[in-house]
Amino acid sequence: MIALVDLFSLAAIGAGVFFFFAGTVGLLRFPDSLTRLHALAKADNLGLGLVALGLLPRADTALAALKLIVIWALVLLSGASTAQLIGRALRRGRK
Amino acid sequence: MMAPDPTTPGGSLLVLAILLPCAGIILSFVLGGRNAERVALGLTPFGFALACAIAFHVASAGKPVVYALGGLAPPLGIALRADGVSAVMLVAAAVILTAASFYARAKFATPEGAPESRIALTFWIMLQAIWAALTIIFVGGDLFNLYVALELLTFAAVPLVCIDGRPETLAAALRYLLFALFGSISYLLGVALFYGAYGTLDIPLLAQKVQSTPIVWMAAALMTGGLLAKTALFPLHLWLPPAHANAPAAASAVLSGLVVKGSFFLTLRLWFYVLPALPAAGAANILGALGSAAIIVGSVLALRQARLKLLIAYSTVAQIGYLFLVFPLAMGAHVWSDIGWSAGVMQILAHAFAKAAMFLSAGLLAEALGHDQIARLGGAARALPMTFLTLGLGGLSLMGLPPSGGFSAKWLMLQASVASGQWVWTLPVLAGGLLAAGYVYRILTPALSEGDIVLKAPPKRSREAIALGLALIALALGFAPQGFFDLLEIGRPLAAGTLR
Amino acid sequence: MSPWVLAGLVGAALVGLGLYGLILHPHPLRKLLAFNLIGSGVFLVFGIVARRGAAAGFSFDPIPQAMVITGIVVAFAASALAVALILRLHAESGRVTLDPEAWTKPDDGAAKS
Amino acid sequence: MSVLPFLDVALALLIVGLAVWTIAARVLFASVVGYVAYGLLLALVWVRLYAPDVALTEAAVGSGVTGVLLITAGKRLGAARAGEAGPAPGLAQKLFAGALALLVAGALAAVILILPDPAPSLAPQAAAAADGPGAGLGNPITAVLISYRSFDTMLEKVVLILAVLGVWSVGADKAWGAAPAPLGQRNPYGASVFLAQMLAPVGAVIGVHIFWVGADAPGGAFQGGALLAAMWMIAMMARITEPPRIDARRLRLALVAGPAVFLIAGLAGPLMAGSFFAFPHAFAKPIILFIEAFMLLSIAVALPALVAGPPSGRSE
Amino acid sequence: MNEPLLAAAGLIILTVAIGLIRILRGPDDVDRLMAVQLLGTGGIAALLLTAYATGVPGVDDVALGLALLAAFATMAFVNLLETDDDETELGETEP
Repeated sequence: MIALVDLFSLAAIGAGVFFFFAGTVGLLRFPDSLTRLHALAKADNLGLGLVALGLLPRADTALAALKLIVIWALVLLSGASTAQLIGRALRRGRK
Repeated sequence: MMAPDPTTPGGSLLVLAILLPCAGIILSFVLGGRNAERVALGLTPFGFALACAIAFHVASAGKPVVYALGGLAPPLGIALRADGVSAVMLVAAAVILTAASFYARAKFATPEGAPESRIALTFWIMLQAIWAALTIIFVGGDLFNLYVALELLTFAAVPLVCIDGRPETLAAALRYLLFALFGSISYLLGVALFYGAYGTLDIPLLAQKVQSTPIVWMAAALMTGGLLAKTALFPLHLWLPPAHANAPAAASAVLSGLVVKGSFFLTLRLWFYVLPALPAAGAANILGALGSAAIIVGSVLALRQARLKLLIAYSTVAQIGYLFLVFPLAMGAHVWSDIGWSAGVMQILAHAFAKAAMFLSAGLLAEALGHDQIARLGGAARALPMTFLTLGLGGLSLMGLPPSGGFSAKWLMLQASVASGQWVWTLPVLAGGLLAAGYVYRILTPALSEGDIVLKAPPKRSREAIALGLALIALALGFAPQGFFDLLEIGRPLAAGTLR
Repeated sequence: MSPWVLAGLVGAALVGLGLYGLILHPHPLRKLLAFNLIGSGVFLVFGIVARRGAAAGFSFDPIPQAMVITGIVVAFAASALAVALILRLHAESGRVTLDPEAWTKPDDGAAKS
Repeated sequence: MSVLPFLDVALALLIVGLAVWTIAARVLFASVVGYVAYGLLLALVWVRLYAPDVALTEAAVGSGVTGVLLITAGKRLGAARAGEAGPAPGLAQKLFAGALALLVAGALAAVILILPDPAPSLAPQAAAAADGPGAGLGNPITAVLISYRSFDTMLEKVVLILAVLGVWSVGADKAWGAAPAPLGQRNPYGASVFLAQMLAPVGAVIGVHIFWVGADAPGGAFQGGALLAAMWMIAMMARITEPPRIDARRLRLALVAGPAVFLIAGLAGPLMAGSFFAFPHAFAKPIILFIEAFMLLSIAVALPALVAGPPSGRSE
Repeated sequence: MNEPLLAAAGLIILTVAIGLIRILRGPDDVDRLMAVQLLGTGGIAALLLTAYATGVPGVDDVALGLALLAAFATMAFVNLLETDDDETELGETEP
């Protein structure tokens, strides 16, 4: 039973690492700021989300689990909003 | 486990002396407007009284007054400790700060019913902050607590430099800030190493433990380097002249007379109280050599200045140099090191009073004439006799002519050099005196010459009297009785943590 | 190599780098950044001192750690004051140079007291 | 063989690399961004040094609020010409600075390697004192800050007041009393407003939570206050609220609340527990939490005030 | 089970570190800022992973703080971009 939980953790965290990797590649390889923004916004949110998901079964207390979820939610919110802010700013004046 | 509480009778005075200006800062900030000035001026007599009471306690007990905050003995708690030198410095600071406060009313007073102004609020609060910071520096017994005090001093002094808001003063303040920040962080790194080596930052406890190890030398070097930058010892003096010459006169007097002495005082604390056990003759000679260079370079540059306030500021660079001769002249436990010690403290005091008096006079002069160009002072002495009397008397002390505190200091330095066989230090002392004579005459000669001078407004008598009073104190120091020098020895460790 | 040794070496490197930048950069904001590097290097030294002092059931000595917290706040306050000065200097004069020579005007003798 | 050492080494190399970039970057703003990234990584190092309290402070103050301060300054000065700050340093100067920096760094590294073993520590005394005049707090760092070294902490709050006044005093005479310039643009983006509306309440709860657990777990007035300060700044950036006038009595009261309450409690020490800055053992914890609550307020107000800058003539 | 967590943390740090090349390369300030944003998210993930692996108390609160501040720098930056358009309001204190 324990092993199954571990397996789930590993799978989720591994997938998370992959998304971080993908995000970085996008940030480096994509041709212009807007596409790079696209890569970043999708990838790092999913990456962190999967890591948090993988850690969730390992949380000792409900509060610890709640913190994981809140952290993810906060980053998701920030990521989405800043992506929009940067996107608008980019469209308005190339800077 | 817990050490006994080392608090002595009168110890609570130390806490009150620090908390009084802190409370003043808080009250001034909240009440604002004219109240800031009222609070600052209203607290000066109490601050002065507390300083005198502490000095009285130290002198009558013949040993340091101590207070352990929170009833917790060091190393866990913080102790405050006033010895003979602290007591003298507290009183001197109280006198100069009080004088500067009353002198500054003419410029920084808020008229009845007027709204709060930027310069007034800043000036009165920062003046109290300088008082608080210096008090902690003089009585602090814990190296980290002293770091906080150093920062307090920086944050108080920098805005005073640029209080008039001109770009050149902003640049000077910024330079000063960067030097001061470098100084504090370097000091703090030394503190970290001391803690890492001995697990305490209490000065007497450290003094018992320190040994001549690389860690201790590194810590000492870092702290000294930082403090030198703050004290503006040559070659780290570049920030001082523009900063001190551009501040308003009352602030310049406090900055030049007292604030640089704060970091110098900590240098003394470090070498004579924390590290008396170290074989530091080499370090002392380096400091003495830098001091000598400062005397020569500062004096020569003072000779070349066209503006009176810049001349006085460069003279500070030179006079700071003298202070550092105390390291070779008072190091170790010798017959002559007592003389060297007395000389050093006397130089701090004489310069503090003389320089404060001169900056205040220079301020009066600039207000009366509308400029402070030395070349255009012709006839000014007849128009402003009292101001020039003050400048002359202050100059007397800077030159080291009798009877004055400056004379005592330099005479004692010569004595200590001769008695210790370190003849080489007599050269900068004598050369510095000659050069000082040069720059003081540069002020007085044109002023005493014939010339037509138009006064924009005659200075107020009371302000002239304040400056003159400080100059007279600098003179009176030359007549200090033996009891005064005995006071300076109270609580001074001789070597390896032995208390006198 | 234990983590604290590594952190200590990083701290030393940061102090060195910051010192280099502080001396060399003419721009005051760059000097401020360099100062902040020195600051964090110094705090790291406190950090390893604290970590090494683990004893009596504590995994660190709380006193140096508390000092770092005080230090970080003071360093921020210093940065804020410096930034305010730099921005004001820039707004007033359009320049940010610290060179005192640059500020000596052909002296008209109009000294402010 | 554990992975941890590799993690540590990677972190160390990254930090030094970013520090080098901060110093070496040609463009001012690139250097500033490098520094912000550096601050983030530093928080991880503090966790590795078993210092979550410091990590939180570093994340919030050292990286977060400082980052905003520097980015603002860097962006405003970025347009300035490169050479205007002064001539580029010559080779001799570079060699001198390099040699000095190497000397100091090398000596420091050598000295750190020979720190005494076993290390001296006040941890046992702090533990013993927790039952005595100390606090009975689970978080020893809070105990140090508010009890054993309370004097330092109070003075540091006074330093903050001076810093705020110093920043204000840089402003123009005629602007005195007015509010600092707004932190955000005139018509903030919808996304900004949305973000601030979502983030600020959650952040306020988290800030107070971190303050509250600070008595017994990592956290406290500094960390909680810094987070609250950041939330207030976010709200000001979205123009949900504006920087207050600097002559507002309430603002000034909030700024001095921490040091004032601390000072009064310290002065009352002799009546309560026989010594200045001592707290009676039975009531130590509530008194400390009471003082901390006001410190939280002062920090939460002081940090944004420091970033917002001097009063501006425009906002009358 | 702790070693894989640490390994994942190390991988994430390395990945986002490579992304930092964007700070060096730019070309725009926005690109630099995106790299910092990625570093922030990756830092939170690595922090959570090490926290669960090493069991140092209080680390999840650090991650919470970082998550809360994820959008902070970017928001300040985007705000400043607009000042190019309306200098009048956000100019210096001087007329």
